[in-house]
Amino acid sequence: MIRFAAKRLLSLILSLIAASIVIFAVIEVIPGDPASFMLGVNARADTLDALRDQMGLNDPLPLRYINWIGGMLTGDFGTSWTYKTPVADLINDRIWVSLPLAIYALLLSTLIAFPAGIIAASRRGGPADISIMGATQLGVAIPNFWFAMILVLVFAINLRWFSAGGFPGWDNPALALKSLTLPAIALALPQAAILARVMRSSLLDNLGEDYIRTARAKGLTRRQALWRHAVRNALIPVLTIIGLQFSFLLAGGIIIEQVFFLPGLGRLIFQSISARDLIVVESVVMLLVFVVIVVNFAVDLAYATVDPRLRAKS
Amino acid sequence: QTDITVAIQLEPPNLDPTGGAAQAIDSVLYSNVFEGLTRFMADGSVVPGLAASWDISEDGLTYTFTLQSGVMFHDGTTMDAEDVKFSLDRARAEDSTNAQKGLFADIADVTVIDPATIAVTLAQPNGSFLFNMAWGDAVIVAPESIETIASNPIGTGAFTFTDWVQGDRLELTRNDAYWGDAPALESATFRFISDPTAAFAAVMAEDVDAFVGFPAPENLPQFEADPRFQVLVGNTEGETILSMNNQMPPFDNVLVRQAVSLAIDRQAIIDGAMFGYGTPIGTHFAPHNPDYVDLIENSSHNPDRARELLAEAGFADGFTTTLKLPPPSYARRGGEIIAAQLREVGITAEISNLEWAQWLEDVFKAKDFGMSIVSHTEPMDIGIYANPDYYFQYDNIVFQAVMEKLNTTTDPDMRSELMAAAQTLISEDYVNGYLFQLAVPTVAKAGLNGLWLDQPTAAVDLTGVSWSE
Amino acid sequence: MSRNIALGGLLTALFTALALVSFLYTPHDIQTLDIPNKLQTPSGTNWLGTDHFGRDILSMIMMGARTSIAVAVLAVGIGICVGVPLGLLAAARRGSLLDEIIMRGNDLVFAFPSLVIAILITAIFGPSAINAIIAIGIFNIPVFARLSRGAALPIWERDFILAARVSGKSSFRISYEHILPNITNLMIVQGTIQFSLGILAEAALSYIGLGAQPPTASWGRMLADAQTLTSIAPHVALIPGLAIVLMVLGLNLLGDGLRDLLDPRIRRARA
Amino acid sequence: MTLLSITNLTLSIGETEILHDVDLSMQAGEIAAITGESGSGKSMTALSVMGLLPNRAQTTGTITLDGTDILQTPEPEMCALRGNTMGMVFQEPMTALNPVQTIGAQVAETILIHENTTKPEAHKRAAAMLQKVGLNVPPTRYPHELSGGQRQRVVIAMAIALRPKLLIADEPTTALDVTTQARILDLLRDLVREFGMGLLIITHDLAVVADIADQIIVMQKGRVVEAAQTAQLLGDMQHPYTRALFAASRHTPPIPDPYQTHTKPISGAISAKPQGLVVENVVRTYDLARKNILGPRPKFRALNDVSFHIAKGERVGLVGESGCGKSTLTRAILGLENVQGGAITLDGEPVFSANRPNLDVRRKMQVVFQDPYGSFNPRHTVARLVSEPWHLLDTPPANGAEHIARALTDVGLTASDADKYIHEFSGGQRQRIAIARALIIEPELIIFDEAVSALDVSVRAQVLDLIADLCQKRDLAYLFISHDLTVVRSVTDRVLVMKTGQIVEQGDTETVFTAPAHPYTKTLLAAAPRLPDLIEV
Ligand SMILES: Nc1ncnc2c1ncn2[C@@H]1O[C@H](COP(=O)(O)OP(=O)(O)OP(=O)(O)O)[C@@H](O)[C@H]1O
Ligand SMILES: Nc1ncnc2c1ncn2[C@@H]1O[C@H](COP(=O)(O)OP(=O)(O)OP(=O)(O)O)[C@@H](O)[C@H]1O
Ligand SMILES: [Mg+2]
Ligand SMILES: [Mg+2]
Repeated sequence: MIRFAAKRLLSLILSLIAASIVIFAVIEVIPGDPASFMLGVNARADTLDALRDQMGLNDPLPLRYINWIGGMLTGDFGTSWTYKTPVADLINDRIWVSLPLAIYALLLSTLIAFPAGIIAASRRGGPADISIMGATQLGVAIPNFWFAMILVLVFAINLRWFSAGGFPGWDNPALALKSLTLPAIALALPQAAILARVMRSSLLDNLGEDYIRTARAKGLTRRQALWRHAVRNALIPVLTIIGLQFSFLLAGGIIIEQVFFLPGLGRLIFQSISARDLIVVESVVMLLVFVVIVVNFAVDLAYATVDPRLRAKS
Repeated sequence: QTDITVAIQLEPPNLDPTGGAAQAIDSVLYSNVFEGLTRFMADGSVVPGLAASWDISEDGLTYTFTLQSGVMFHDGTTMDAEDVKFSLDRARAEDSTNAQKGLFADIADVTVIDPATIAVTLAQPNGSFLFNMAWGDAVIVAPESIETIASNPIGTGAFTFTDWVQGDRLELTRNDAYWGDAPALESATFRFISDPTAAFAAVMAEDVDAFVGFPAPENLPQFEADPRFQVLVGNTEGETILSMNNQMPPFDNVLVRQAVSLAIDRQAIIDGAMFGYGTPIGTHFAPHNPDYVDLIENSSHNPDRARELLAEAGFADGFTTTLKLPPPSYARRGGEIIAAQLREVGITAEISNLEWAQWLEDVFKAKDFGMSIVSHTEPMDIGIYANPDYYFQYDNIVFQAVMEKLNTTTDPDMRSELMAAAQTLISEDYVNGYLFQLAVPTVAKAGLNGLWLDQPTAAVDLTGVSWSE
Repeated sequence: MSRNIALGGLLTALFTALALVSFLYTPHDIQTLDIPNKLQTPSGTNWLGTDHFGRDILSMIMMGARTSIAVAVLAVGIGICVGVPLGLLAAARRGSLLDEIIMRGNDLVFAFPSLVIAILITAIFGPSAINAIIAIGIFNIPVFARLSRGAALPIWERDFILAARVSGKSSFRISYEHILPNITNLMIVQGTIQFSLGILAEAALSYIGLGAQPPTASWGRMLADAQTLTSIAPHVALIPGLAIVLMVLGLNLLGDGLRDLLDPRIRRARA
Repeated sequence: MTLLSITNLTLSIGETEILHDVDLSMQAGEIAAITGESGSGKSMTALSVMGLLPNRAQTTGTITLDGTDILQTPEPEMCALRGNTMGMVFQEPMTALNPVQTIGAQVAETILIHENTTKPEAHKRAAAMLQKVGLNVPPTRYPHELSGGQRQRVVIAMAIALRPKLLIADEPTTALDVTTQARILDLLRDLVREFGMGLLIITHDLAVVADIADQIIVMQKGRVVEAAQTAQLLGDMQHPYTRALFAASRHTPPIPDPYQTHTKPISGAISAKPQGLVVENVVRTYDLARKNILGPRPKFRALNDVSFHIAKGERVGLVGESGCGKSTLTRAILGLENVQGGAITLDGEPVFSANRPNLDVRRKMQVVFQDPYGSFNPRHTVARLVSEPWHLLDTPPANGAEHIARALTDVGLTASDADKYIHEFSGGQRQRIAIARALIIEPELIIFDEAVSALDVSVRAQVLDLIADLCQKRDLAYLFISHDLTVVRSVTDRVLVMKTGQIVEQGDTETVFTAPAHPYTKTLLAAAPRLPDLIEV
């Protein structure tokens, strides 16, 4: 197990290095001069150059890469070119919107998907299965931004149960959660649909396995065999999807954060891209990639805990 | 109720009005947190600010300001002539990053006479010096707080800055030590909502008390019909133009520019892009300005004539060019409409939508464009036509001479005449397609008083805002 | 099962037909604007009403179908044309350094948040349908590479591959002659699914203004243009939204149906 | 006392009737064996007793187990019976266990489900039961850490943990080695005697049946065609199908005598180049995963100093247990993989040279694989499949269709089969096609790698006859690999015995079989079940 973890850790670090090089290389390609953006339409050339120097834009590339990585390792993500505040502070502010939102949405999606998938699989072909599968087809097909628009229209504008957007901060947790509810639903439903489908098909795969027949021959009821044997084994692929979804939810909220004007990471990155605030883009993308890679690592470890075969394979 | 939540579209990238160009900085901080020697009023007039009064020397070169007494910065330090000198010198310094350095270009010297008096000497007479000093870029800052001004603005205004949650909101509280009349509001929150749908939802759900510069004109009739809300549609200094690259063929040919101007139907653009909000213009000048000359007739819609002109210019079969559009909806929607109208006369305009950063890079700096649409929101900015390096690259010695003259003229009648001449020149040269004066719709809850109707400068001045009982 | 194919095929065929017909005929010209006639509700002349520029929504939907389908097909095409050969190569050289590099490369692409990268790409190279295709296509590559490698590996273990090797065929020839035909079903099924994801992705990119540029019609941009009009003219926002949902639904049903039809053993998890 | 009685059991799934009027009865303490060819309904009968039929199954008739009418018993009570009164062991030990639970927990589950005991208590009893079935590994192991035979013991422990009255075993040893099979069968027999339970064993291996069963039940196409006490049935078979089945099992193909065939075995230095296949001191190692990240990769020797030769026209058998390296050897001979030591030559030419297979040599060799389903690309026509080895020739023969037709008729198919696809053929026909493919370039040497192991007895007999027939007609040398000693004995002149990568004994087939020299050969022969010599029918 430790060897397995160590091996995965090594590949994690290699991935991170590769990713950071790719990110840095891509970001350097972006045309557009942050200095001229910051100073605006009527800025003069000498002013621009002064600012560029001040921002370190005139340094050679490798030096800039090393500075960037070195800074990140010590928690210094640099200073935002537009906000002029430390990027670390920006990320710290935003992550407290995006992270709870992602967790909230993931919880919702899991809470919906698990029962739905299990019911559908255990009543395969029945009316419950058919209607759940129909609902998931719709869930997958509806663009989440459109769904978000409809949610706002119904629950914020017409019924006025929720605010239309924005985030009041964590001073009042109940209020904060309330303001994250509509976005979480908009994010969660399509994910829940996908998850329910994966859960169902994974369960069906496992229900068709020989060891389920063995369990039944031992005297387990259908339900016992489902819960004690199939569900746990079915969780393995479901875990991957949950891992992927978490990363997606953390970053993929961009459009949803836009619709609900939430000050989250997604909107930060969107604004930073339009503002050519490359240092923020770099850092946030790196952070997201870091999260994805670490989540994958965690999923791998979780796999190995759930499935002893993987531990042995390494 | 003594608090207010005001939404605006754009978030300031930082909070230093003397170091950044973004209008949003002024929207939030102008007059609320920072003040200058003079200031704009809601009607665009320039009145005393931190300077209680001033004397102008005979030759028009020396301005001696007497400062308000008892003015303190929010950090408790006093505001005196040294601070004014610091601010002006900093703005005009060699390495200054002030976005409007030109405002200070004529200043030759700043001398502190005593803590309450300061003299500013100009290199040449400048008719708009007091006007210039009212700009947000010319506010008075203190050397003690200048290091952190971008994130912690310390000014002299009626509100102090308390908190900024980047990407979401900025909070102000009343400054109890304010030197002037105390504002009615105790606290104010600015929220930044750029997405039109979100803006509509936020107002409808009453998440915000007012939205200044509401981005979706199509929703205004609904608010007007709703007794919960009031809608104020004011003027801005924003001349929205279809800019053309005057150095790039075929736009270097005045016939082509005229053809383009005649091919476009302003009213359709105002109706289609702005849902009827906006005043048509025929030159680069704000219609509400007393010196405005109505020159719309020069470029009234006439596609047949436009085709003739094109043929005359040697483009009987039309031509293909680019139309690069920045993000605001007037540009994006207007661009689609203009492209369709130009197609009618045989011109193919290939649209590309750009983010502001890209627009600045491609269009403004590199001048790599055929046409673009943008609103020029700086007050009284016809002077840009005198700069041949300005992005649309209009180079006319006659016009430049007129502007030169205007800058050194202080006699009001003479100035009016010169300004009329300037307006006519650029109108008849069809430098750009002049579309409309941008309207700023403000949607507010009924019962809210004192918001500015017009936008002589980008500012959401809350000092006079109050709730009726 | 066949119900899935029937309904999915019908919807897909409907939108494909709309897209194809739009080359020859649309009820109205969407190039010319008729602003006084804007935001009309459905009527005899404009079956689905008009948008904020007075354009015929049905014609816009037809032209939009063309864009959506073209973008999605090309993006999936990129994914297949690059991903499948990569996957087959990795499978043919399984266990080698090359395999490792290809698979780690895939993982790396997967680690990037796709929407963010798509935004970044369009931000770098300017928004356009072509760049949207590239942005979506890039993320299709690892999907097909991984899938085809995964599907090819067990086939490599089959005896008929050994028989082909005994006949002296090279691993490239075997990949092309034996492996590829045996994974096409799977690729078709996955292709349908990626196709539907491509439609959604195009809509999302266009919705934030980074997809096809005007005057090219696009469902996502129709939605974006209409979103402030939901309370004035709901049909303007509803119709493109429904078009997206129905097209994606159709493709997914078709994909599911094909999966059941072509290979009941594939019950690959959908992500 | 009658333990189990099935009367008039008819079973249909959907529209198809699968079992027709099945009658069967067995006593407590008795071992009854159901046999019959694949698809005859053996498993369905067993599953009916367990009440574990597929969802759409419809049954009529009665099944009485120890006085309980199974078909009338509601599901909850069936659950109480399963594992408690009756237990079942399935064929595939590799997949029958939940991979993510320890073996101890899985055995304990049987106890916990039915009895009101504490967990530790159940685990203690489970451990004891694992001991009982002769499994000497800790109960905390996971299934993947065990060999096939060990896993089958776990499954048995699970099934008998509560000492059921009836144990059903569906092909419990088919997936196992002969030696392991013998041990498992011994175990089952001992348990039956000890616990006094009834054992219903399903197997298509008649030797096993004859060896273990008290009563034999023969099924064909969903019917019981014959059922009798073993001695009685072996002595006097009533039904022609039964007779055919036993005849096929004991079938010896008419292989011509080696010294009557066309070529003589090589005699040392007649020619400068050695003729035929020569395998000299071959070593094949596999790299295993690193034990620690920076350490060297450990090696596994799958072939260890293997030497033998096959002369032209010689028919050599290779026997050995699963995993001993037979397939590895096949791949090495075919030059599909390089070897780490030694040399393999055919007619003096190396099979693998300069990092690539030597195609000139390959032209003289072909192979027939075990799996008649997996050896063909399902998307190609038979003509294309059969002609695939022509890829080895510089120019395919001009009259290709004729060659293909001849190859097909040679193996007993018709020329018109060339346009069909592989799914249109039965398992036996597929194996004929495989042989046709091997013959099409007229190789000197054919390798049969478990080529008949997957076939039903009757089909196997036909394929063996075909091989014998081809030997009559051609100058054919082959290496016949199988774990089935009887078959090897019947078709080879010389035999090699392989154990963990080494040839432990080789010699004349009859000599090795009658007087084995190596202890391992002896064990192997002892373990192989043999059909008793019967009165000729
Ligand atoms: N789930 C099912 N649905 C429909 N038909 C089935 C199903 N399972 C088995 N059958 C059919 O029932 C018949 C009997 O199958 P069964 O598994 O009992 O054969 P068997 O004698 O055990 O064969 P083998 O020796 O190959 O295991 C076969 O024709 C098979 O095709
Ligand atoms: N690619 C490989 N890497 C590592 N070990 C391998 C590999 N292939 C085979 N082995 C090991 O080599 C040994 C011989 O394998 P081989 O497949 O030749 O056995 P076999 O005698 O053909 O068995 P069977 O009768 O089951 O087909 C086995 O222990 C197997 O686990
Ligand atoms: Mg202006
Ligand atoms: Mg069976």
